[in-house]
Amino acid sequence: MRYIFFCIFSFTLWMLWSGQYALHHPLVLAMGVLSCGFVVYLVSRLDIVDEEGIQIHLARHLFLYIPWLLWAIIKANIDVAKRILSPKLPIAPRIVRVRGTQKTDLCRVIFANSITLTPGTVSLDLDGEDIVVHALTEEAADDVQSGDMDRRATAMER
Amino acid sequence: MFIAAMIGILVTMALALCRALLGPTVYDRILSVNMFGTKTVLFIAVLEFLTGRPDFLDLALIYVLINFIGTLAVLKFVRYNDLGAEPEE
Amino acid sequence: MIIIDILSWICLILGSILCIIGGLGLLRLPDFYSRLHGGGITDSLGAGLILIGLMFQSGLTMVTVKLAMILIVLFITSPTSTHALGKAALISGLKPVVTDEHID
Amino acid sequence: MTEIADIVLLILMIVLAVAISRMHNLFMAAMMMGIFSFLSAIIFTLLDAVDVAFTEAAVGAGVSTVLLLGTLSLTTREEKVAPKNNALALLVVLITGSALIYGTLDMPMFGDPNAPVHQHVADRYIEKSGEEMGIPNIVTSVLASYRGYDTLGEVTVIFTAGVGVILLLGYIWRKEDEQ
Repeated sequence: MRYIFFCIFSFTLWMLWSGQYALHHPLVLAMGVLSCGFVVYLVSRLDIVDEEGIQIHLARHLFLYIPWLLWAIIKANIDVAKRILSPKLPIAPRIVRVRGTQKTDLCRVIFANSITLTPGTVSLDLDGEDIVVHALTEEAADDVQSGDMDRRATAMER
Repeated sequence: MFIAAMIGILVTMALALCRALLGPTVYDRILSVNMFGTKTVLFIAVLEFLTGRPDFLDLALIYVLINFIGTLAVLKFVRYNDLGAEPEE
Repeated sequence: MIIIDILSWICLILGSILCIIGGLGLLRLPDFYSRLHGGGITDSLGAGLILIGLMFQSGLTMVTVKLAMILIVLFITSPTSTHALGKAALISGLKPVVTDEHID
Repeated sequence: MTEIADIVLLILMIVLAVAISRMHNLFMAAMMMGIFSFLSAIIFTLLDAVDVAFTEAAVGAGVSTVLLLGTLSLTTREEKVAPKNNALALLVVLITGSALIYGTLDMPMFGDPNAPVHQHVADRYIEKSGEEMGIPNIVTSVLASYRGYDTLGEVTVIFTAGVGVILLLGYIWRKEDEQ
């Protein structure tokens, strides 16, 4: 079932990229189908398709999460850019631990990636429930430790 | 306007190259190579708009993927000194 | 039409300025872990704004779909490789420069 | 308009090439080769050679970096110190370089429409390849059909080289297993 979904997905992608021409040429179309089949075979050998690949219910939460994340990224970008440009270089790098309360691996990955995507904080290591974060400034460290982002990432699991 | 973006990207490339040449540690250099790859993607995208033929964006797409895989391969080499090693965990 | 052009120009110019700032950060910041943040600026908002500016230019065509795909892939892969880089450096024993006492 | 990009990229390339040749740590040199390949891919795109840039993406930035790293993991990371006295080498390089530059003087100017390359078959490729081959990409139809035997030979050579590399590396791994 998962492989059928994956096959349909990769073929849709192939059609998007090179499909306009292929519709009139059965040979090229056959090549596309063959290459999709080959990719699915390779992936099935690697055994990396599991339930995490298909989580439609996440999409609904992502619509709420992504705009908030973008806003956070913009704010953090402006802050870090100011600090880089100012001649005194007012940074205070530090390492802090942040608790990630997510249950599923996927949401943990989304949380850790969001931390990294926000300039000023980079997730360095996963240690049990904690995430080791390198923060460029005190404000950034306080921001990530306040748990706002953690709450929002956890909210996606429901 | 594309020219302004192009010049900006070129300046960033030059800065990344400086860090790659200066970089005291191996990781500094990998970071700047990774950043150089991202800038290549952006440059190709902007260039195709500048020349008025944005049909070859697949090239930029390929570069995003290759850059990611390349960085991971390099990191694996740095970590285990061997490309075929099994992860420890 | 002209509004879209102006929007895309603003995006492109802001994006390239942010890229340059990120490059400066890569050069100015004192140690490796801080430089990761400089790279983060160019990868997140710098690249994103430039690609969005290009999207405004291309309108609703196949090109926009490809640009959006590049943006999505970039937003997923760039933090992953930054994290891998930081973790590899941490495991190898490269000590971060910290100004504060409360480590861990 | 793209001349600025040309000039800047070529300067960056020269800086990088000098830096690579002066580097003694081979791992660093391999990393710099990655940047070099990104730069050359951009220059290929500037010259409208998108297919070549595709190949550079796959081979230059992807495979060759991995191959270099694989080689490094089998050998050492540091270059052996070269002997200092290399006046002869300088002479050879100067003679070869000047001969090559002298050779380029006879070549037609870059992008010259009267160049011999553009005189004979290029028109036919551009006009007819679509209906004759049924493939929209001219480069593909030239490589795979008009010059099919050439390509077959190239592919054979590359395949042989690949098999040779695999055999050589496989030999080393087998020896380690037996120990």
